Amino acid sequence: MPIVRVQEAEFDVGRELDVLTRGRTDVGALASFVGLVRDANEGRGVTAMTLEHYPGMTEKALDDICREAAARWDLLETLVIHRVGALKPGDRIVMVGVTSAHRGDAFAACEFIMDYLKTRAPFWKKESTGEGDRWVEARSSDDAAAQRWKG
Amino acid sequence: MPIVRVQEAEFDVGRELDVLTRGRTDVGALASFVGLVRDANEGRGVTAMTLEHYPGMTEKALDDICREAAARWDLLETLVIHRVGALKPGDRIVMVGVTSAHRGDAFAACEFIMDYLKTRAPFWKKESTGEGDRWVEARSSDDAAAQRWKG
Amino acid sequence: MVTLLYFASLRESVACSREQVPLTADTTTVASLLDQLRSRGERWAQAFAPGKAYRVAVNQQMADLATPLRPGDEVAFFPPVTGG
Amino acid sequence: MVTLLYFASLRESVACSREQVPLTADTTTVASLLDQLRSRGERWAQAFAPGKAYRVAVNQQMADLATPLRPGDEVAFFPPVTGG
Repeated sequence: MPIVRVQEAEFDVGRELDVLTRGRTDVGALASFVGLVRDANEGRGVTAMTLEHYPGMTEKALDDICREAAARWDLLETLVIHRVGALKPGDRIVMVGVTSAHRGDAFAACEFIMDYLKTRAPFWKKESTGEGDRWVEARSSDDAAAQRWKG
Repeated sequence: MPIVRVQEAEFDVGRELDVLTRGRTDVGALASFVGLVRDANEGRGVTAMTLEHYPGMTEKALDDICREAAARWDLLETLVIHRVGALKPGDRIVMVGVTSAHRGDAFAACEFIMDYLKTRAPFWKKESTGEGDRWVEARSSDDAAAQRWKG
Repeated sequence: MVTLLYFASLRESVACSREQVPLTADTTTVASLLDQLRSRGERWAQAFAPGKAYRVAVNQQMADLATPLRPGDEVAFFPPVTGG
Repeated sequence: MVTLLYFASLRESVACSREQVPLTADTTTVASLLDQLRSRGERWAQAFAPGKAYRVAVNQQMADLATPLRPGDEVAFFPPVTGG
């Protein structure tokens, strides 16, 4: 049962990861990822960011992605937390955690979830730069990253 | 400059990861891995584990592996903490953390470091099972995992 | 009736985030709904012009032009996603 | 003199964790040092028998049979590693 949360509030990475392993002795591997707001994107300075999403569909999409990962690899738990609303450089945006008996499964599933999240979960970023606000455009490199799992 | 620690004491994953990103606004991606003692290995129940290492060489080997990762990918920081001594099922053995501007680099470097650590860092596990103690044998799957980075 | 939702840059382009429209005999698929929206005027025609990158979801599942519409459906239009 | 270290199952097999041995005219490489160790008797010959999986490090860097030895070197023998 994937753990999926979409929230404005900051999250505590260590505490969230602890939940995935605490009291268990069958976890051999915990792979995780945290995405953060950078102060620069495509050469422009970024002073703030707003994340819009599609409530309802977002949670479903993240849940589907986790379930697809669990169908592909031998996993114990999957966790995705994604923030929305106003963020600033250095803030955490997203975290993914995956547990498995073995590291290969945990690594692959964690990267798969991030790649699919980047192309399938309905979030949109608007950046504030010195030149005003602009919607971040989707990147073809993200499409390519998601595409390679199709093979 | 890689952060490398070999220690008997438990480590706090969240606190260690925080150190890699705190006060920075250039980190876009933090990939991490935690390896834990499982209560079963190759069909045998494991009740305890002892980790022996080669003091001095261990730290050098881990440092070399991190530097090799930093030469291959565009990284900001790398961290490896590995425990030695007496451990029990559910205990954390190792953690790796890698920061980068971009997630592809962070994921690849984190997995690379674990694969190389598994084949090049002088640690040895001895498991206690219902049938007595035994040294864990090296796995050909770990050699294969390290080998694929040679390509 | 179907509920239409617009997100992000597309929401700003059409200056609308949510509306309800009747489902007529001519609007049985996403494609025909889009034709109806484009006929509203320049702003709408441009937002959904051929070659514009936008995505459609029906009842919170990714959909395409051929996806059929039924009364009560929730249809969302948005640009390619950029989360994570 | 060179310092020899033994780890893990190999340490248990030879019942020794650390010793100092003189570097003779015959022990100029890891290979010749191993010949000398094997000549100590059954226990040593078996621990370093051909086909046994063991690794060698000289001065804390992975080495091989051809690696030359110099006075003061630290030579370590151990099984394939199993950390992580």
